[in-house]
Amino acid sequence: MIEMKSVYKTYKRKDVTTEALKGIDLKVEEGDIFGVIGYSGAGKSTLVRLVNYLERPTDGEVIVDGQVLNHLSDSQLRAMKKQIGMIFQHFNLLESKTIFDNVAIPLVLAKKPKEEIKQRVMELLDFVGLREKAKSYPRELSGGQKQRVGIARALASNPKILLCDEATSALDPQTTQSILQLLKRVNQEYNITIMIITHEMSVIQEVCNRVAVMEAGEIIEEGSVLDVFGHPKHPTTKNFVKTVIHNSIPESVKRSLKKTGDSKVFRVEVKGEVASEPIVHQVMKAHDIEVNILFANMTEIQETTLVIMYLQIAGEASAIEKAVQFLKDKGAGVEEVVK
Amino acid sequence: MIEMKSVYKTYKRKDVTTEALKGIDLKVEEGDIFGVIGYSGAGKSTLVRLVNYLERPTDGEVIVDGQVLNHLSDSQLRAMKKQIGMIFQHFNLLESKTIFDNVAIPLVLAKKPKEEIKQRVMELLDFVGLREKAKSYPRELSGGQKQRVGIARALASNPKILLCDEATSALDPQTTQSILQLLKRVNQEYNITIMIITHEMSVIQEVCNRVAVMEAGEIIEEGSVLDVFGHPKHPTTKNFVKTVIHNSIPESVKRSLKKTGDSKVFRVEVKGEVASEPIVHQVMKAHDIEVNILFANMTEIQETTLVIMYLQIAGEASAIEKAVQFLKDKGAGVEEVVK
Amino acid sequence: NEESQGDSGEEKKDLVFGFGVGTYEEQFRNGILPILEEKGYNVEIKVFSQNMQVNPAMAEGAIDASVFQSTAYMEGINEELGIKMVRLAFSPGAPQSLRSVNHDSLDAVQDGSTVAVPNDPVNQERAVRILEDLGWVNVADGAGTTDFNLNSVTPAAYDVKFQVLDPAQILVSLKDVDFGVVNGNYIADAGMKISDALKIENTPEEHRIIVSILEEDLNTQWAKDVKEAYESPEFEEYILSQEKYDGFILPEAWENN
Amino acid sequence: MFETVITLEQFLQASIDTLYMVGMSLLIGSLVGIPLGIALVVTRPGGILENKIFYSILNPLINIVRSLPFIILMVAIIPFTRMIVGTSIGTNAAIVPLIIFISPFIARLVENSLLEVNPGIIEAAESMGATPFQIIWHFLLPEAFGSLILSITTATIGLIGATAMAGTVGGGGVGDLAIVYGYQRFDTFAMVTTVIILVIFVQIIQSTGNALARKARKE
Amino acid sequence: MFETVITLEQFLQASIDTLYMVGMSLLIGSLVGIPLGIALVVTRPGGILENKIFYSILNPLINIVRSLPFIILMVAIIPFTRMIVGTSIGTNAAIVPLIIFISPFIARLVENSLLEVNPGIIEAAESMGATPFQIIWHFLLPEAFGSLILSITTATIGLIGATAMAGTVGGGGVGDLAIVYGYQRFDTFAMVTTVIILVIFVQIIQSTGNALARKARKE
Ligand SMILES: Nc1ncnc2c1ncn2[C@@H]1O[C@H](COP(=O)(O)OP(=O)(O)OP(=O)(O)O)[C@@H](O)[C@H]1O
Ligand SMILES: Nc1ncnc2c1ncn2[C@@H]1O[C@H](COP(=O)(O)OP(=O)(O)OP(=O)(O)O)[C@@H](O)[C@H]1O
Ligand SMILES: [Mg+2]
Ligand SMILES: [Mg+2]
Repeated sequence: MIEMKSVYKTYKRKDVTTEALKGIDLKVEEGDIFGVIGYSGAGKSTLVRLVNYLERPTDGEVIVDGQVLNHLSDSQLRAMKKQIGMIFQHFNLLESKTIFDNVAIPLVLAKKPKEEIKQRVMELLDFVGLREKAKSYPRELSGGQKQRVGIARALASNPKILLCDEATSALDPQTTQSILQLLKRVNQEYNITIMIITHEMSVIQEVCNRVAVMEAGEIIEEGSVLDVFGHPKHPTTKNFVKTVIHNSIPESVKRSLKKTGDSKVFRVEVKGEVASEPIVHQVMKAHDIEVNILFANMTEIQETTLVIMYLQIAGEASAIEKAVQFLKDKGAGVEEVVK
Repeated sequence: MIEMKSVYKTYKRKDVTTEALKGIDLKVEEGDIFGVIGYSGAGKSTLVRLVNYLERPTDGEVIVDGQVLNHLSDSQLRAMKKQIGMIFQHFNLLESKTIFDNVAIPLVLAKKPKEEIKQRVMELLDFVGLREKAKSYPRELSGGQKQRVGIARALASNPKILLCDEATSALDPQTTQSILQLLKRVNQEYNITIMIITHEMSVIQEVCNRVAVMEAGEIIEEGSVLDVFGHPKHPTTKNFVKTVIHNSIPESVKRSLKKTGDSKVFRVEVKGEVASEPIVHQVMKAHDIEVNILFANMTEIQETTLVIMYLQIAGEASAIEKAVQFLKDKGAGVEEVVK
Repeated sequence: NEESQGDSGEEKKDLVFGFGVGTYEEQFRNGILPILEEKGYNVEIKVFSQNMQVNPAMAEGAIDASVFQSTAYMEGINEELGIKMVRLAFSPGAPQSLRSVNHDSLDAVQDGSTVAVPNDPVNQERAVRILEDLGWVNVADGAGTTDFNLNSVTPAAYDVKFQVLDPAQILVSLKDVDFGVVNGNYIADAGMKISDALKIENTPEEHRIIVSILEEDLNTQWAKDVKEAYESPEFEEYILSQEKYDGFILPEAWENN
Repeated sequence: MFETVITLEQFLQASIDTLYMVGMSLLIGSLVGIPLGIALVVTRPGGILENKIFYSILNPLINIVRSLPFIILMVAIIPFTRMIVGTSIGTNAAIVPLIIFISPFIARLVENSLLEVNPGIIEAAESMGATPFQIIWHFLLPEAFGSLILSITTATIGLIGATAMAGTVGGGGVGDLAIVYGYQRFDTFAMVTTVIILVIFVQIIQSTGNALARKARKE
Repeated sequence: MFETVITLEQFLQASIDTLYMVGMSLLIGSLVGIPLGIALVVTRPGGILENKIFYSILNPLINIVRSLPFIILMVAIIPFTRMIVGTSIGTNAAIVPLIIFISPFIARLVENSLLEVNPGIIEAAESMGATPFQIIWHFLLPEAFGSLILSITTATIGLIGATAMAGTVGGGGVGDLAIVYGYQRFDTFAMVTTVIILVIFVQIIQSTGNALARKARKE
């Protein structure tokens, strides 16, 4: 649906040159909810702005829905953009129009009948919880309320592609949840392709099926969310994953960790069905060892459970070895942690 | 340091009236890092804008540093505001000035010598990682970079009070971390009082010692972070706490939960030192029961570990009862969960 | 412009001449200035695009002499401004003329014919006097000069409609009216002949263009020299040699040349 | 106390003439000037319909017209005026040069107002696939509305000053009365009265403009 | 082909006179008009130095001056002019009414430009405890700079038109040359030449203004 082929974007002003994108190759399939994460300034917004051609690539090709944007005429581009909804990082609402009119604009541009517009807009405002603000002006709204207006506006014309640039950054977790659920719903019901720029891993975890990690204008890791979250390779990715999958031992636990001579610490990772079995119990019952759960975390990614535990196992060397083998047989990933 | 006494704020335009604040009573002590959370539109920004009198209360008193703002003259108010740094939700950078000049402004207003300004600004830009953007203009920055400029600007004049309105909402977790560490440092080193508005519970968890939860213009819960996070009372608070302390059983685990006749599920909460003891192991060894950890989560709040587990315990009724008593004796909070 | 003035004791050699709309500045530059320079005068020429401003300038002492107005207007202004200007000499002046591009003769006039007249009081009065002469209108007694206005005009033989315009505009707008009274200087500048008109003003002495100065300067040497220059044969020769001054009313003093 | 030769009827007629001239030339001048101002903004380098050739013709053309003193302009276009209204004198004839005088002025003010619109708004419009016309109509103009009203107010008041010159071609009006009677005939009463009338006109226009602009800014 | 009576020297002198009159009255007019414009913005209801009385005196006062036709204004202030420059005629005398004419015009344009500054910027300034003067100097003016330059450009060009009327008091200048020779004497050559000179002036001013504004907008 969206494809980028070695795309470069360089900003120049006098002697200052910023290479925002350095050779991006990317493929977003139809029906994907594609997440893009990365540090501030990594080039995420620039990337997404290329997709609806608000920014022209310095080099390379952007292909949307099979059409190379660089080759389209102005009116073809406009027709294409009508299919693409965009939620802006800075909202970009019209100060001179009411909330109602702001959300109605894409429909007015599409010359929809008045009755239909009214109905659709009120439906959307209802959804984002701003029905009673219909007659207010943007300056009278809180930050999160403005962002919700932006979301409603982007959804108004039932686009085929939805680009979200930090669409939930100003929203509390509950509102974020409901927005994400909506995105998931429109994705499933209408097969809309969604590209989500965010710095909140939890957002990606919640709704994306694929994710790309950007750093300094490049994509450093890409893949299915389960893969990338389960086995992050690049240090940056690891840093990001850490924020949702708390897989490091809390400092306070580390400090009070008893350094008994014959205890060892293991990182145990369990995925899917096994996660609901009492494996800690089983390993303890079956072997002559003492197990202390230093750290445990369960996360749900794409409706699969991922458990990460740090177990301190004390006992004889052979008993510990057997216990580890038992866990491995159960399908768990086990790694010894060097203290 | 900051006190509000039954403060009301009502916005009126024609027939539309919005009661943004409805009787706020609040006390922030000197040296506090005080967090304010709440749903979008709850009145958080309005609250913080009253503290530096960008907004006048419709009713009630705002007292800062012992002085009732309503009674101050314009020049007294200005002197007061010089002591208060503010990070705006929408950044409010000057488009016509470079990043350097934007950060320098509070120092220029204070008529500091040029050399000092230069040094301080570069130091701040270094800190927020924008040294090489010193000569850029705001429109050339990414969202997160703008926010960091706003942070640097607010810190420039070493204020006694720092108001942060969603100061990290556009930042990735790493940058957020480093900003929060800085806030903590200035708070400790210079005894600065900080008020943080956020919708990210993790921010509060990381740096705040006290927190207030707002809903629909009212403070519905207030207290030390450990108390509020450990025992949220109001449903809204519970919703918020849930987002950082994952204390509900994942859906997938629930589904695959074996409904063996004699097993029971308990929510076990362990705080502080006890958290690093192998209590699950101990309870298992000491009693004839089978324990399955349905869910476990460790969180660090204010450098204390909080462990929340959902344990499925199978065994004879009396054995289970004894095990529960054992846990309680160890200092854990135990509650049975009705399936 | 800050020269001392009116000091008859000393020889004053620096003069400032003010001119309004018209050909008088050109006449002066080509015909009078050489004579005065010969006599050692240093003359500055100031041209005002609004006649209205010349006399206040003289009252203020910014100019020593002016060539643009008629005796009647000068006397009216003396009263308005409370100063005393006097006539030093006559300048060759152009008479107004009644013209038309839409009609070949005065007979075409009828009730409702439009006649363009200048908007300033002096030229307007002169214009109306031409029509009065023709018997087209009546002018009330005591209509005034410096504050003349059309409210003192009533229909006589014809009920003509006046179109009040900027004097410079009348010639270019003749197409849009039946008749128009055009100041002579515009005819001269447009390269036309005054004698081509349907009717030429029989300019009374009080409406002829004069060189005016303050009364207190009347006996100064420079005033005498200026008067002499305006009445000199050299000046007369120059004026007569220029085709554009055909039809101008010439100073009677020249008859002595 | 004061003596005047002007009749009440003349005052009334002059007021009507002024209103008529200002109204007509403002109306038509806006219809010409606003599109020109929009054209300047959209065809300028970086504009939504960037067009070097068009811009580099229009921009100096507007300057040329603006550089002409009103009276010169009036005379220069007499043949054109005659073609349009059939005569070169009278109130209607005065309106033609007034329009040509005010249009480029309005164009410049409109240009300045539109340039102040937040570029993010234009981006939002482009991202919706709005046509250039839609961008102008649904985004640029509404966002600049408050500023545009103040600009038009400024232009209107400038126009009142310019109508005083309309007397040159027999256009009449209050300003002309002030010049012809107050100035040329030393009629102090006429002068004071006309000035008062002008002040009232300007006051009404400015207050209306300010109020509308305030409303447009949603204050 | 063309015949003219104007000498090259007259053209030069006229050009110098125009530049002098425009330059001086722009300079002083800006020094008066910009503060007035600022005063309008800061004292208006909701402004940073809200002052009902001051605003409700200044606002109509500016309107009154703006409503006077230039020629009337010029005559009305002759005593004042004489007090200031010692004479009521000549180039210096022309500058006084030009200043009084242009100042309120600049004030209105400045007002319009400043009102477009993002209110968030003012809030940021207030939150830093900036004094009203600092708010104006460090926040309002820099943020509105691009727009202000265009406003001053517009005013300057308006001024060139007004200097043509300056001939009324013997101020001279190119516009006056155009009127006295081109208009009053049907000297086509003079007319065309003066118009060309004016066009060149205006073109230079507008290009400079546009370039500066573009730079100020950091484009
Ligand atoms: N100027 C205003 N005029 C009218 N209503 C306003 C104005 N400013 C804020 N409000 C309303 O007051 C309420 C509280 O707004 P506030 O900005 O304090 O919310 P908030 O808690 O900061 O929300 P967010 O997390 O979305 O930023 C909202 O309903 C908002 O619409
Ligand atoms: N118009 C511009 N001119 C110059 N540099 C720019 C411009 N726009 C963006 N940049 C630079 O390009 C880089 C990438 O910016 P971009 O907005 O894509 O970052 P981002 O990943 O969206 O960051 P954030 O999470 O902070 O929004 C940044 O270093 C930024 O400063
Ligand atoms: Mg971004
Ligand atoms: Mg807020």
